[in-house]
Amino acid sequence: MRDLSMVCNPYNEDKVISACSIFGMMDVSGKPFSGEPVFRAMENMHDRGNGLGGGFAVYGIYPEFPDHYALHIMYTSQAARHETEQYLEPRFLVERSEEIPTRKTDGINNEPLVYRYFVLPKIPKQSEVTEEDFMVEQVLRVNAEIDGAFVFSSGKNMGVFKGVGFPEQIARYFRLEEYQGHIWTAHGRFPTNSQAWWGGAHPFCMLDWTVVHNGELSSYGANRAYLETIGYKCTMFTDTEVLTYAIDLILRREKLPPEIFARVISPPLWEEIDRMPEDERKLQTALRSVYGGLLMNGPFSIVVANGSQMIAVTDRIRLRPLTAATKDSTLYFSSEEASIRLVSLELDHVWTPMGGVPVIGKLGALPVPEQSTKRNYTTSTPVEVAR
Amino acid sequence: MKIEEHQNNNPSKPAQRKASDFKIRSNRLSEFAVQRDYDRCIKCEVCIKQCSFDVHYRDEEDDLIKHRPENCVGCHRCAVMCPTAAISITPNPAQYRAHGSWSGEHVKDINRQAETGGVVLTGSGNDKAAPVYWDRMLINASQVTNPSIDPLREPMELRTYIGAKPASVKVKDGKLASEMPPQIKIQMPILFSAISYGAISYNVQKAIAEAAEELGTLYNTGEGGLHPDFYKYKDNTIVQVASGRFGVHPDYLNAARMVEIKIGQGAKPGIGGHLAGEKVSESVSITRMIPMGTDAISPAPQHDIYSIEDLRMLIFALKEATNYRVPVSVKIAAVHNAAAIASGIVRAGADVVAIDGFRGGTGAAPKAIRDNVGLPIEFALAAVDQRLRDEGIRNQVTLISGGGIRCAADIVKAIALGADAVYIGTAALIAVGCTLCQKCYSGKCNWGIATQNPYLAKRVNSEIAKNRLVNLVQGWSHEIKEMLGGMGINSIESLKGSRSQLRGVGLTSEELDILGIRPAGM
Amino acid sequence: MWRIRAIPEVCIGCGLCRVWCKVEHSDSKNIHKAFKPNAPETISCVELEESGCESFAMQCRQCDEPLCAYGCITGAMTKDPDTGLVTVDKKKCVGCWTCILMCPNGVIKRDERNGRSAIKCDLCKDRGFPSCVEHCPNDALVIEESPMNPLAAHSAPLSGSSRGDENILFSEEVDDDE
Amino acid sequence: MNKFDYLIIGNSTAAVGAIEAIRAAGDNGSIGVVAHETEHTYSRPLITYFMAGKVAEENVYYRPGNFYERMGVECMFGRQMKSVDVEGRSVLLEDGERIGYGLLMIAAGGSPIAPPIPGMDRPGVFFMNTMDDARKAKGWLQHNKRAVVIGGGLTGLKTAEALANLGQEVIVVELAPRVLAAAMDEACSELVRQVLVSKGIEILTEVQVTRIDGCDDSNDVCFATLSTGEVISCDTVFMAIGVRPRIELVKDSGIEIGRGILVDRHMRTNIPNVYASGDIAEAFDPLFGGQRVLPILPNAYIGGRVAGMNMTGKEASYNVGMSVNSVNFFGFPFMSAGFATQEEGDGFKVFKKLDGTNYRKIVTRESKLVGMLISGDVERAGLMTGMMRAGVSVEGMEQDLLDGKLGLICLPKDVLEERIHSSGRNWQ
Repeated sequence: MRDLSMVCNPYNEDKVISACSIFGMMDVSGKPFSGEPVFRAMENMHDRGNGLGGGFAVYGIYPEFPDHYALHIMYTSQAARHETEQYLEPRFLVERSEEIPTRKTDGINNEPLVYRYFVLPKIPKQSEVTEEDFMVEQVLRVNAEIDGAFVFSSGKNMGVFKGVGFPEQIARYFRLEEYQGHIWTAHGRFPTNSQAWWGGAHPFCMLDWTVVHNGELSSYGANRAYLETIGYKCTMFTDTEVLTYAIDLILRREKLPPEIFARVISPPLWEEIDRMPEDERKLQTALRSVYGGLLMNGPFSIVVANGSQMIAVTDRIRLRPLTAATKDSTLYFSSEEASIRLVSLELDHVWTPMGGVPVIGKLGALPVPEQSTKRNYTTSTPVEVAR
Repeated sequence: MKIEEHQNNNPSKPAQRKASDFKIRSNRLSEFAVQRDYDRCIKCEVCIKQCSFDVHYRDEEDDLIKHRPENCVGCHRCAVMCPTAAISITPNPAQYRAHGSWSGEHVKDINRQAETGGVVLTGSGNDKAAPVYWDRMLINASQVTNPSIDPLREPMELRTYIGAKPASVKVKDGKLASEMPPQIKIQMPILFSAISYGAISYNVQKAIAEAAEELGTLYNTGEGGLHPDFYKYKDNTIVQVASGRFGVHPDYLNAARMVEIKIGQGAKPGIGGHLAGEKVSESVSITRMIPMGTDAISPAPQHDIYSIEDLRMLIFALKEATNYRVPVSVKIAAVHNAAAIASGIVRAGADVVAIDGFRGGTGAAPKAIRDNVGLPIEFALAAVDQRLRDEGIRNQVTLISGGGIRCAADIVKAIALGADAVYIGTAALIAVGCTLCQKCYSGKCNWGIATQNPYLAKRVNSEIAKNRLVNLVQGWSHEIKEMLGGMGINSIESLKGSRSQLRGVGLTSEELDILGIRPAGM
Repeated sequence: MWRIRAIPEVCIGCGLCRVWCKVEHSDSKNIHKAFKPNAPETISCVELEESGCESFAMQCRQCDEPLCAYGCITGAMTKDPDTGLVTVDKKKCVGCWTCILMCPNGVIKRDERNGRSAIKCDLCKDRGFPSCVEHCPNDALVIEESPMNPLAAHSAPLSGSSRGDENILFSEEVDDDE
Repeated sequence: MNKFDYLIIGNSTAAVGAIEAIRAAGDNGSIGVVAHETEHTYSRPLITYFMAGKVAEENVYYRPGNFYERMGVECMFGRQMKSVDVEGRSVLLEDGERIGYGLLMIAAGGSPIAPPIPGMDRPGVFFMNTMDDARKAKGWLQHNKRAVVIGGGLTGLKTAEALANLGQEVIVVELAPRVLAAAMDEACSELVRQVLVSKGIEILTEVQVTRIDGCDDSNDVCFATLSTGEVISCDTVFMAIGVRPRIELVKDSGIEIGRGILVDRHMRTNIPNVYASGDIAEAFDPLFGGQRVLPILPNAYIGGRVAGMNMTGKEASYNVGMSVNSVNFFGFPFMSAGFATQEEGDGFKVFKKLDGTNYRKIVTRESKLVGMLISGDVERAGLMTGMMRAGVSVEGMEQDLLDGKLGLICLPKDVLEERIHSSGRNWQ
């Protein structure tokens, strides 16, 4: 991936600076739906991006391969594809490989080759490595070691589609109107220099987990230092990358709940912690002192998803916008309320979550607005929704 | 190591008595010139009373205050105390002949040694013009894309936890399910470094202890034991276990929030310490558990640590002795292979590693060592932090750096280079009054700091000194907050190891590589 | 009322209190002029007491029971019922020095510059704040501010004062609250 | 019958001390003052200064003009007390009026001793005890120039000084072998003599005036005949032999008397609601260890104050009474306290140092300072009276005391602490 990173970061910036629009939509009953309202919502926030990046993560789109990892890989050349496929072959049982269907779209230029592979890992016998760790390692190795290849989606029954362009152009390019999913997250990007590359667009993906991110982590250096010490390799110089690894570490590897994840990346202030009941204070103090390097400082709002949940959280002093809303069994997150209203004029609840307090939608459960409009450190009881 | 003790007394010398038998014959020029504006002098004699080096005196016959500049150490006490500002102390305009190779300092030191045959002693920190790398690093700030934060309006957090950290936190039923190793909460990443009672006066150590208490941070006893009066500051005390083992006993270890094993000191790596007998007052002797008036000699090595596994045994012996209640720190001097040593120390079980750079202070050190041995803290810190990161063990240990921290910006840079917190020593003493005259070893400190002479020691009012220390650290804290806010972060942990917040100016590419920072403009 | 108190533990014996007291009680109130070789003699109302390493500065404590005022033969020395300040009226003082003989702290001085008169610490009332306290480099002199003891008034007004505490002058039963 | 809560006989220092104490204690009870003089309260020691023109009349007054008004005191001046009825709690005045009291304080002072010398009644013979005396003498002296002062005590010598200042020729006649024999030892008294002689005052000792004669053509003073038989010409004679308590005022009243009215440490007489203080009282002298009449101004004020406090019900004790004198002749200061005239022996130790005109003497008993005498350099002399009151040991410090090197810092730690910290309320 060194080539691509140089393409994306010709000035060798510490981190690529960008700001964005984000949108997320989930039917907690698990019913798949078309992405059409998502495209409209993103188009409505056109001016939050500048055409240098757009993308979508859609869950539930490959029901025919529910247990296979769907690897979406972009290549700068056929040679890179050959090299990658040679790399994959001994390590995976490749059930199907195909070029991702695209259409020539106005405004989409310099598009890479995009392929997808439905694979099962071939884990050596007696290996103590878990399937997931094996997958992560392979993805990172492809990205780090094979020039001109980049795995941009690697989960099961989900896919990330992204590139350089406005989000609505990306949707048309990838023919997303042909997909149906129960969770859609979307991103429109506004990097501050004109150099942009396809892999740097959002969502970022690590296995099932994806993240779309509006903001800039002022703590990037500290976060990166922390993650690299643990063994993550930050190659792309984007703050979203460290966010992705933080998600991977806390949610996937440590298997801590999303509430805890929010309290790691967006922790309460010490003075609030000091006022907490003892158990809470002990926990939060431990989280901050152990995971201080994962405190995401600086403006952000993010929408994180995997197949069963969609989580939105902002930085702890809420420097970037986020609106949450529900209508029936549908949960919306957006940078702007207007985009939600455009999709669904009538809403059951619309609210602005507090800085650092996560809003979590899970299959079968909608979030309760009150739990994210005030600080509440007891475990939340979501509203159950029939699936 | 005192100069006077190294005089050559040749027994075969015939019984003659010459001038040089009575006093040291000196070819040295006075270092300082004393200028007294007689139009301003009101003959109040404050200068006479304030100078412990007998510079000023009243000439009864002429009814004038006069001076002996050859005694002056340049501490400026008289100039500061003079109510009419009639005195100025300047470098002696009479200089040794200029020479590109033989500086006046070389000539003076050679003369001193030719007179005495001894080691040239000095105090305070290295005053050589070796590059100060802090000054060659510049700090970043936010502009459009991420907002800066105004610390006057928004919370800005400097709280830091000292102690080993586990790799992860286990949570069960919304509660903390893993045991945390002992942690010490400090309100800002600034600790007072080891300065022993003995090296400094009672009042100064009291002021430092009280300042630590008021600030919510820690001070370090150094290798001087813990005076009975100071047990009450136990929540803010780091006790040191060093090669002399002065004052070490179970109560001492358990009267602290942290125990520090001192392997080395930045100002004098590789050598021990020597507190002259005249500074061992009754109170010091009780505190150190040594006879009054005897020299307190700390050996160069710890004689029970000849290897890293010995260190591990001592670390765990101390943890046992304190019932695993407090973190154990290991302090080393910044030396060439500090990175590897630090890695060994972490693996030996230390909760905290303290690295002391070669500009760190001392009460007494051979000048040759102070000025020539060791590393600038900036390099040592960067190298240690990088090595611990490369080995994946950086997150489990607290890294404290000291030795030449002069201002808030130095602290910001140190934390961006990877430190968790810094030790300040000389800066604290300057806040109390030290003017860096470097005569700490003489016991005649005119500022009442490095002395046990009760007449001089009274000059530090511990209340004033405490307030000055508190003010200094609070002032620095405000500045750190301003700089953090400028970088768009509101918590000190978001700065730690964030070397991308620094850029180098005027550094070679090797230096940039070691510091792990980019040149300014890139 | 104000009192100046010495803190011997931190007195460094520099004598600046004396210097600045002399300046304040000189005609010019200017340090250079006050100490000019042929300037009129300057008087310090502060006594710097020294013995070995010990030292402290003493000046009038503005006693609740001021023996100087009680011994004053002319009525020149009085304790102000409002401020508690013990002052000498130079116009009335004839320089008999009974006050000097009465003051157990030895802090009243002879001022023979313009006719004989006793001189003592006046808390630099012209200046607003005692100069010795302000110039003490080590906070070894402090101003104690305490409520007036109503019984301490040398000549209290007829009305307005209430009965004070019972621990009073020369009492054998004194239970000093200091 | 007019009745006062507090009735005070006398209008001098002790009376003022009592009045101020009563008011300071916040007591608004009625106060009446009976005095045979008609003056506003004045400083008795200043009358020689007044006579010499050194002190203006308004500065002789001991308290400001509005003193009685401010203190709410009813003045009955120019009236003499005749007797007191302690049963009926009333005082009978010479003019026949009877005044009732709740509490009585007698502070009528002393009256000058008038020796039975023939010619005492001649014009030109004066006492020096009251403002009135001084006024009269002042007028007389304008036309005269040669005065004899009978008595070489404090009053006599201050009178002599005043006369010398007025340009009079002055002869002091003293019965004792030296002046100020009661207050000073020989060495010091010699220094005083030298000061006075240097100003032209003639001093005759061990001699008395046996008669005072007029001239042929006048009844006025013209000659004084001495016990030696010598006759000196003079135009003014001052009687300054001393004062004695006016105890005749309470004769047969039931109030116990010795040389003065006997009072306890609360300045109370044997009659519970009758107090006395000042020159009329015979109070306890802790240093002396017994009852004494100590007719000096500081004791009068302090005694008056203690009496005033006790009368209002505030417990106060007279514990600091001690013989102290500070006087100067022509600007040359002398001070004495306690056993100033004591010589070595009887358990006393005496240390002396004479350096030109600077004389210093200290007297100790059981290593405590009990007496002192200083001339010339009187700087910080109060330290010594303070040590005497505090009863601290001065063993080993004697030489420093003589050298004037002593400071508070030499006091024992606890006493020093007290000095530094106390509010100056308890001067024992």
